[in-house]
Amino acid sequence: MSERLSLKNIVEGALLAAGAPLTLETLASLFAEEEAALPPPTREDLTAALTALEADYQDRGIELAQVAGGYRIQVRKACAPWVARLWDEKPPRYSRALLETLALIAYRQPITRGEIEEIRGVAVSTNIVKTLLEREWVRVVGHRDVPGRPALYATTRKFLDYFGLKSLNELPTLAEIRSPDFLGDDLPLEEPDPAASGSSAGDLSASGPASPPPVRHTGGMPGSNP
Amino acid sequence: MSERLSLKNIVEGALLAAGAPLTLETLASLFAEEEAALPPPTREDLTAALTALEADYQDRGIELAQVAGGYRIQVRKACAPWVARLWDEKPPRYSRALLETLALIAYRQPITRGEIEEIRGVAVSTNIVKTLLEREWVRVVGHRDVPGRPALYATTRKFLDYFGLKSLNELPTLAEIRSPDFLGDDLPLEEPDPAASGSSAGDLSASGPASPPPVRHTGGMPGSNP
Amino acid sequence: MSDRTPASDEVSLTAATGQPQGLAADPATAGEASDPTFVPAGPPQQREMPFAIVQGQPLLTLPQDLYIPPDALEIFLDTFEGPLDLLLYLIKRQNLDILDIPIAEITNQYMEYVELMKDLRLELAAEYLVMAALLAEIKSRMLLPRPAATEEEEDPRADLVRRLQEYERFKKAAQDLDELPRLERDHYLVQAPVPPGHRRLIPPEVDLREVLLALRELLARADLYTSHKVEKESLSLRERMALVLIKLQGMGFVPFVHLFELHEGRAGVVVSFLAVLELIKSATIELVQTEPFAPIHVRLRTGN
Repeated sequence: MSERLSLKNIVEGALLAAGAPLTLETLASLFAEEEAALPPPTREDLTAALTALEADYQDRGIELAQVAGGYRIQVRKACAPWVARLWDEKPPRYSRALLETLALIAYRQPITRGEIEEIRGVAVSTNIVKTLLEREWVRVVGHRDVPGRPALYATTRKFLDYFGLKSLNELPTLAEIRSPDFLGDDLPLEEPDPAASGSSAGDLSASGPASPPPVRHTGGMPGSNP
Repeated sequence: MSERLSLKNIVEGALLAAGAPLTLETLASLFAEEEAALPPPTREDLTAALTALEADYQDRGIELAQVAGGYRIQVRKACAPWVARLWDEKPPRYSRALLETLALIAYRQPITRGEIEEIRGVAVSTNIVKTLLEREWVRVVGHRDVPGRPALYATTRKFLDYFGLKSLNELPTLAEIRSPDFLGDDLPLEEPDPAASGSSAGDLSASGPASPPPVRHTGGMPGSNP
Repeated sequence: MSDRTPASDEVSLTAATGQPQGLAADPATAGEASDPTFVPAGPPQQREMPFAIVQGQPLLTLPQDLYIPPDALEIFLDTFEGPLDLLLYLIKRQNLDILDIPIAEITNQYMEYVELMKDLRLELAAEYLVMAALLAEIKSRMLLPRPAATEEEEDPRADLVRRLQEYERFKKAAQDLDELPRLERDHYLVQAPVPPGHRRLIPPEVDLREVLLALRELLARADLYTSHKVEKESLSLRERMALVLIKLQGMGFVPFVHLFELHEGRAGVVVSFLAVLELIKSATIELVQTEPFAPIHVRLRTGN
């Protein structure tokens, strides 16, 4: 067994044993310095091993995926219908209300509940917020400094991992807003580019809960001040 | 992708997703009758798929194992030393009972467990003795020829090395320890040299990566038993 | 928004006197008799989105008669995520341009639904009524002659159009999100157990000071009956006792003289001798001499 092959095997074993995404750093940390027999792999070695694994899985029941939390091995989508039968319960389905709320938090973070309600035109039920918090898809990253100090919600790394995304930049692009003739061109209808908002939101989650993100106005909120 | 291959893929996905052994019956139950595209596999089909998987895993980081509960995929033993580091964790500090026992062995060696218990006034848990033996700070140097032939414990060279002592004589006398001035600060005691403790840890695992480190703390926090 | 609510009375009046155009205008149901409500159709499409799925059948149009089971309407109500969603539905269903909504028509249709809900005493979210008021206000403003030249006067629909578009894009975003391959539905996490016996704990660091302080407390506790006993032997004697035992381990008989290192000098010999005596006293080793003046041997006591 060549050294390269060994490294690949260990990486495979670790990813499968962890049952959660592992970063390159964590993978590297498995190789302590004192192992003279096998010099600690470089980043490049590890990446090469991961690429080799990915190729190995080409026609297998599993695949290698890169998500926000690192690399993970997951059951290939094609196998999902059968594998799903392992469990009595059906996979959870999420209501439109929940998905819309989640989408608003994902694209417009940080955002208050009031702002979500403003855009959706209906109240956001407490249960939805509770579910999102319980699943750890969103979290409170601060409070807007207005009366009532409403909580600001942002998505988490778990959210990205769950939906198989490396970063917010990978979210589907938001539909464009057309400007009607009678509204003219000068209206502030331009959305911030999702990539831009994505990267800034990425920064937020990196900065951690201790430092609330800078509060910015979340873009043209029609009708917020009638 | 041939049909055989598909079956193998599904079996692989299911075994890995289940996280527990699956019986042939459970595997068969994943293939509902209505799947016209893929006729329900027979027992032989499934066994063949499992055999094929086993062969595939020949030089991988995982292996197929047959256990009481059925079949499961597990991390290959050869990878385990690295993979296990995913869970390496520092346990909480040692209990006072362990430190007292260690001190008594140092000052009263060779000493039996009964004698330690007599001075401490409480039983010495087996885990404490085990931990001290595993760290190779103490060892059995003989047996007292009294009923029960209790083991006599003494400190080791490693004990001296770990605590930076050339000999036991460098330990303060009991009178010094008992003095009201004794705070431990004025002692000529260096902190355990991190390099020294590092090298001693290195000794433990110096036997090479292929074989797991010889000294393992097998759980059991000191003092967990009364 | 609260400043618009007073208009809601006016809206109710308008709706009560207006013609129920909204329902009749739908060509699919116009003229059809008693139970055309459950129109079998294919999977939901964007343009003909069903209100609801009732008993497995998509409900494409709002039931016209009031004898329909209230359950169906409740489901219908649940189908919409709010007034904006309902308005979007009305607009899409009729292929209207969201940028140029015929506000009077849409308002009438919207009011039909709202009135129907109210008649059935379904619990109608307050937002529906707020929207009704807003629509009525826009409608009335549209009716007013607008001074053509003044540009600062915005189209009365502008704000609503913006909100509809904004809501629509997030409605779409939610659908896109739902379509992303996700765990527990499209992918599953995998886990393979590690063979037992490989987990290890890193032992904690110990400072000698901790050991000594522990001993100090122990001494304070045990002083009354053990102190003199603990103190009377020196540590070097203790250490030597352990070394003697180690020397004897697994050796059978060891010549007595081998226990002494002459290079240690007199003090060393004395310590070794005392160690041997202590060990004999504590029944750990024994001295054996086969005949007088023969070499003395030492061995561990084995208890037979």
